[in-house]
Amino acid sequence: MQLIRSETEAMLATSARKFFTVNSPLERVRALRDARDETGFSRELWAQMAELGWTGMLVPEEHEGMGMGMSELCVVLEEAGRALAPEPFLSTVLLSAQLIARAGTDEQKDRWLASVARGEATLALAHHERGARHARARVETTAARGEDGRWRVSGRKAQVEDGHVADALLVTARSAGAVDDPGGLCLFLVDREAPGVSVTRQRRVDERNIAIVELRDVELGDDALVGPAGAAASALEPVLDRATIGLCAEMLGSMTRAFEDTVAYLKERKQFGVPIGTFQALKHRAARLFMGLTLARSVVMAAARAADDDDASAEHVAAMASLCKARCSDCFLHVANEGVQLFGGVGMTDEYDIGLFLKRARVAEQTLGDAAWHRDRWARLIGF
Amino acid sequence: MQLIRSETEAMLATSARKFFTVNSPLERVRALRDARDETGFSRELWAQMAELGWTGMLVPEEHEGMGMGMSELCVVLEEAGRALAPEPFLSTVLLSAQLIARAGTDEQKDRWLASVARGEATLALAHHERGARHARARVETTAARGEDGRWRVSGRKAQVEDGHVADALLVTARSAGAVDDPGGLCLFLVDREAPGVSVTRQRRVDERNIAIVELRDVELGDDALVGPAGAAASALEPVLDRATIGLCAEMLGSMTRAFEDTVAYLKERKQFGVPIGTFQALKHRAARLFMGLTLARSVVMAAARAADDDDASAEHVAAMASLCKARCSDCFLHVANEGVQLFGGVGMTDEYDIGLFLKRARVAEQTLGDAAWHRDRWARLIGF
Amino acid sequence: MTDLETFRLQTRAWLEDHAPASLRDAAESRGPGGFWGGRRAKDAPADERRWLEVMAERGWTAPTWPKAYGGGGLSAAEARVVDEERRRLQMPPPLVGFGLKMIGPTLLRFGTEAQKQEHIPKIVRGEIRWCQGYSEPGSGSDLASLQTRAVLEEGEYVINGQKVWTSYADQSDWIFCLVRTDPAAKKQAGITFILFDMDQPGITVRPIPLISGASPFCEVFFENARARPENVIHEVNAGWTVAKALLQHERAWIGELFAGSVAGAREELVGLAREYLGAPEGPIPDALTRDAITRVAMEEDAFLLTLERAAQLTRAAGGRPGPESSVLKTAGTELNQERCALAVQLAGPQALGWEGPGFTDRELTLARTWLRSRGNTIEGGTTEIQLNIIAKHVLGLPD
Amino acid sequence: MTDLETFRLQTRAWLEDHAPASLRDAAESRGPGGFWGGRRAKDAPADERRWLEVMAERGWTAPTWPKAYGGGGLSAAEARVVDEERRRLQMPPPLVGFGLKMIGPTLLRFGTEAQKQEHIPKIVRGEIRWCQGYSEPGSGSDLASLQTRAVLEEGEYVINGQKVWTSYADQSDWIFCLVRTDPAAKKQAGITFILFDMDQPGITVRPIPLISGASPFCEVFFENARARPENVIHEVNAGWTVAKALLQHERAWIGELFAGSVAGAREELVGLAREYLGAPEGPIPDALTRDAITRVAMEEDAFLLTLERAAQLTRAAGGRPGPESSVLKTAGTELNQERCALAVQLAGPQALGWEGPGFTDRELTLARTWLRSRGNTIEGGTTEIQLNIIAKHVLGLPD
Repeated sequence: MQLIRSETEAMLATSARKFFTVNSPLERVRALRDARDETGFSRELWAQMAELGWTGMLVPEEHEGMGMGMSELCVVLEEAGRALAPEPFLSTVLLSAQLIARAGTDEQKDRWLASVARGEATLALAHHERGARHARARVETTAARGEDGRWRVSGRKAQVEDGHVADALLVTARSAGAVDDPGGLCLFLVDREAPGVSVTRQRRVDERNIAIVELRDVELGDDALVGPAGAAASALEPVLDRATIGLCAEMLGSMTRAFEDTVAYLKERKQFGVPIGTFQALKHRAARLFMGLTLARSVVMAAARAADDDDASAEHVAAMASLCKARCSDCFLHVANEGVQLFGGVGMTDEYDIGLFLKRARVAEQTLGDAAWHRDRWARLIGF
Repeated sequence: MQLIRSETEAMLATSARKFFTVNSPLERVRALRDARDETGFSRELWAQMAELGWTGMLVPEEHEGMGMGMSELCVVLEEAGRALAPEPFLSTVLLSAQLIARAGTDEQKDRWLASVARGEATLALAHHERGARHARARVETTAARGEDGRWRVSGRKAQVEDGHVADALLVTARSAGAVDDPGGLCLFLVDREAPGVSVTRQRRVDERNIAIVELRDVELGDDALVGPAGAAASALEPVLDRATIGLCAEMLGSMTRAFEDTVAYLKERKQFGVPIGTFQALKHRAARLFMGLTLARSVVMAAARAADDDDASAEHVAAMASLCKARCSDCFLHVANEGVQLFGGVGMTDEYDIGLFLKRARVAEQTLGDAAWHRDRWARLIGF
Repeated sequence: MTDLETFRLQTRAWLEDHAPASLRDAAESRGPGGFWGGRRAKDAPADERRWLEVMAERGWTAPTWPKAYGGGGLSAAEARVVDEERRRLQMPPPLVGFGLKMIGPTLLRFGTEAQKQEHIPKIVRGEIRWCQGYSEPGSGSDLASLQTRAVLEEGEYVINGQKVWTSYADQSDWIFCLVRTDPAAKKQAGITFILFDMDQPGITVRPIPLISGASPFCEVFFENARARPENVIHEVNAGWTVAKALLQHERAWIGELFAGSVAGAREELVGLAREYLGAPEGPIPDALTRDAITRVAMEEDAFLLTLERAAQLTRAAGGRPGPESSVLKTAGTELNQERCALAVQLAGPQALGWEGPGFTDRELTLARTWLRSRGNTIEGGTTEIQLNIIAKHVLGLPD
Repeated sequence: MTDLETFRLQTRAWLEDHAPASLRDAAESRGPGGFWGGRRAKDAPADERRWLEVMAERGWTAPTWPKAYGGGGLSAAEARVVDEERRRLQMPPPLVGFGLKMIGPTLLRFGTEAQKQEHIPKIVRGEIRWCQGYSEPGSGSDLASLQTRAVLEEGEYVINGQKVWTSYADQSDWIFCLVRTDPAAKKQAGITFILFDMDQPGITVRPIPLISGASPFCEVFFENARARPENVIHEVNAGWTVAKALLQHERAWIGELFAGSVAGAREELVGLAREYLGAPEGPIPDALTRDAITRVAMEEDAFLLTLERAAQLTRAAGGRPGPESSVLKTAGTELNQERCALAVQLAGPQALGWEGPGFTDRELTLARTWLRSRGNTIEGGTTEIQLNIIAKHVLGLPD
């Protein structure tokens, strides 16, 4: 397995780095936050990224996409992570479009995939519910088929990433089975403006855009179903695993940037007449962080390659996703905690950037399963 | 609760320090090991300790003891721990004599307690069995009462501390109940030379003296029972808890010595033209160890006081014992691991003493319940 | 009955008569740690002001300080009784703050009779709220490199420069401040410890927004601020001695503060686990979570016992905390960080809210408290500085 | 079929013909890491000697080294194929040791044609076993302060001094040794890298008993030992350059070695848990134990992937390991320590034996292996030195 970047990937990394450096300094993230921007990300930038092909990287060529793999997308996501860019990669590109690509009807694909690739449509996966923690099948939202053959979906979703602006929502609902049962889940494509749907913006510590999505007797036909009724878990599982790998690439970028900023500060800040980076205790801690990042990079790279390997079993990709997310969750938090500590007092101020990474570390750690959840799952997949 | 030493205790500490410094340098421990000494400790020193009153500290005055408490004994044990002295405090003073004092008949007390206080008799608790790990009621040795009213005890005990020389063995055996059932345990006083008893010396990494005790149809009368048949657990529990606190005091002494030796080496060893103790990374690690020792000392002191407090419930003493053992197990291993690392190459040689502490740390950690066992038990006692 | 027992009964009766019922059980609920007093606290709730007044009248806001300066004149044992009886009634302390915990003890040790007469009674009565002018932008861990200048002109010190991380400077009346009076001397040697009023035109205060959303610290700018020479503590250019002694009081106090915020960690964490993992009683079913709580809870017990042991050692050694206070500061702050991080972990995704909707008020405190806790190991002397102190002054490791 | 696929089929056929069946599946069972060769290995098992002989004949003990010096002359890709096919047959490597991994690559880079001609073929054929004369009692982490003197007298270097931690010096034939040739120069500048035969009257070797009971390291005393000037590598007084380059080979090799000892950690630990906690199949019931194993096993996977990634990076960068090898050395050794400590923990009291009776043979290895593992983070450059290297040479932090 190739664990270093191909020439194409290296070139892509260079151009993505340049793009985000020019267009997405951290001041942009602050400005969106401080203005309480209604969209919460930049539609203009999103359109530019679409032009570069990034939004359609995973979209098949017949839908105007690039038909590329996770490895390439992860290169871009890493750079997005360095910039803490809040654009809807996770919600739209990694989750929703992939669900449609894997399980959707031809009509659904025609309607949405090219539009995502063109950077026009944004989508959101309304799946998580309050109290579900990391359980993937903890869905209480119900889907009942009436005598008229129409579905009525009711429930409340929380922390739906980009739900506030998504053109359509992919909603999970239960047509059968008990609350944690993977069987019995359905996936519906729901217009955000549909009757019975109400969306309320939420604010999270990382200021990434999330919303509560309430569904009250939302009426839907079979044409809204993505994949067979009751079988959504089989589409969700591989998509969640790949999205986890993508999230890890983004986290890797964020933590690498936080680390580099910290090392730069160690070289620049003087106390006792010398740069604080001359103090051996701090040197050793920085070296430890570098070690952690080195190992994290290896697993993220390997996981992306596994996701692109047609011969890899679903279990193998799942295990690699868990290997990667457990490590990245711990490592990002460690880097961010140490970063604040090594910046000292200024690290605690809103003015400095390291705090943005600390907040993001905590949210990312809790997104798509925390470290403990992934360790448990990994061991189960391995067989002990 | 008084958490600092009384004047009496401070004086006792001074004289015990002096005693062990003069009589028990670490060369003595090495000499016993290298000569494969049959006794494995010094009967002469034990007799001197008896003269100082240490072997009888917990023995009631009517049996020629001092009738003192765990707080005073812990002062002596800490000093014994500094010297890694292999004398039979745990087996004889903390475990066996206390079981007899708590549950024995007047005849048994008359026979053994004064003899222990005088330093003449040594005793051993033959309780642990291979595979029991830390489960206190994991006893497969059986005690069956025949039609003649006599007991027949059969089983195999392992890692019996000082079993090779004990004048009598306190043997746990099961007359009823399933293997992990605290009910149904009996405690017998068995002569080491009795028919059917065979004792085989074992060698452990710390060279502390242990033995396998095999019992084949050992015939015993009711007069050998210590406490009522089937009720041994109620005597064992408080004695094991107090012995755990005593072991922690010994561990505290050992780890403090290991730490002091390490700090001394940091001041003395030069590399790059300066003492290695000038390197900040090593300083910080030494300071961390000191913090750990400071907290360990507090809990050991508090646990000893709790054991001496007549108003303290058995559950409280048990919780304090677990608080203390979990911490001391982790702290001693940490100090010893760091000690070897900071000594560097010479720390790995048999010639230097730090390795003796590393070996003892591992054994002590596994004795009377490891850290994980005590954490679980502490939470259970606290109620969550 | 011993004298102490009699004293306890009297104290109990007096407290029951005088403690405002409305404050009972309120222990920690108002303001960080209690009532901070000062000129700007005039609008504080009447019961808090009343509670301060009755206690201050007896000197029981500072029970062991000499009666001559308004203190209670009690022995350590009696002061303990007052404290225990107050807690029995679940009353908050009548007054907290930098006056009682830092500048007061420092004045008692280093102040002249006149300085004690001027300042200590006002501290006891909570009339003046104090802040601490130590750190500067270029002088954090390397405190002694501070640059704020004080020059004697026409009988007054004229002060120019900037302080940073000054806690609650925006709510304080007076400042105890380190200033450079001899720029030519070796850095520790040119520093003076001086007191002055914050309410004067030469001083500007700006709160610093933190990552947690709060702003407890300020930047303080001095532009020809004025201080009287009679408010120099100890001697001119000998302020470093005073500063170091005060820092030990600070560290010991931070230890105590964390005892307050840490005590009850176990109940809080177990409660969160029961709520968010759905285990209303019995052992917490997720063994890893239970173990994580157990570790923090055991650490809490060990820390509280260590704090108590350190207090007993300090009393036995004549009352002054030694460099071991760095152990308390470090252990207490790291424990608080672990507690806060674990609380966030327990509440899971529900701990990630910054504002409503979709998060309960309780949930909304979790992330902010966690973020704030990250500063604990920086403020009041970083952990790195504490470890340096332990290595040098406790272990004697060479520079 | 590509050339490489053809090569694979040929290699497979050849190995199946020539690999002694008695060694198959034996992979790690004899000696640490494999067969070390040398003059004193004449009594080694016939199959091991035979396996070495047939492989050395093709140069496949050092497959990428030039054919001119007895190497295999293979490309990196071909060497990989040989390695994979050997593993497929579960054969141990035909030869391991300091010759192949340290002095060989160093000679290829720094040696003269004559030096390569003299030494490399013997390394390839396992005729000479090498040891490394670096550390001295006063020069551990501060290697450059070494004191062993070499003085040119009548056309030969006369060597006096002492080395320590010389691995397997008691079983080695030649030594590559750092000696001081210019005591007046700045410490790095007066050092020479020289080779000489250990079988001479001026050399005394004493194994050092370790806490684990084994003695893999020796003290080596030189009393007028002799070396020929033509065995100086690079230039006189320029040995430090050679020494540092060799250390990077050493670290990379240690990383590989730990890949060997670490691979399979998961199976070993799961096996111990099943045996000692009584869970023959399914999830390990004790969640804390299961989590501890999971952490080590995940670390193992991450480490092995990192090792592979580092190898690919090294190949892409032209074959020389960089300062990042310090990451591998540190991560690999600490992982091995965690693995060994956890194994002891899993077997519980049964892991505490030093000798029988009452402990199985397997149990008796657990504590000794754990004790030995504590040295991993010291030998081959302490973790502290590795972290210094990362901080300085990778992160560019100032001295």
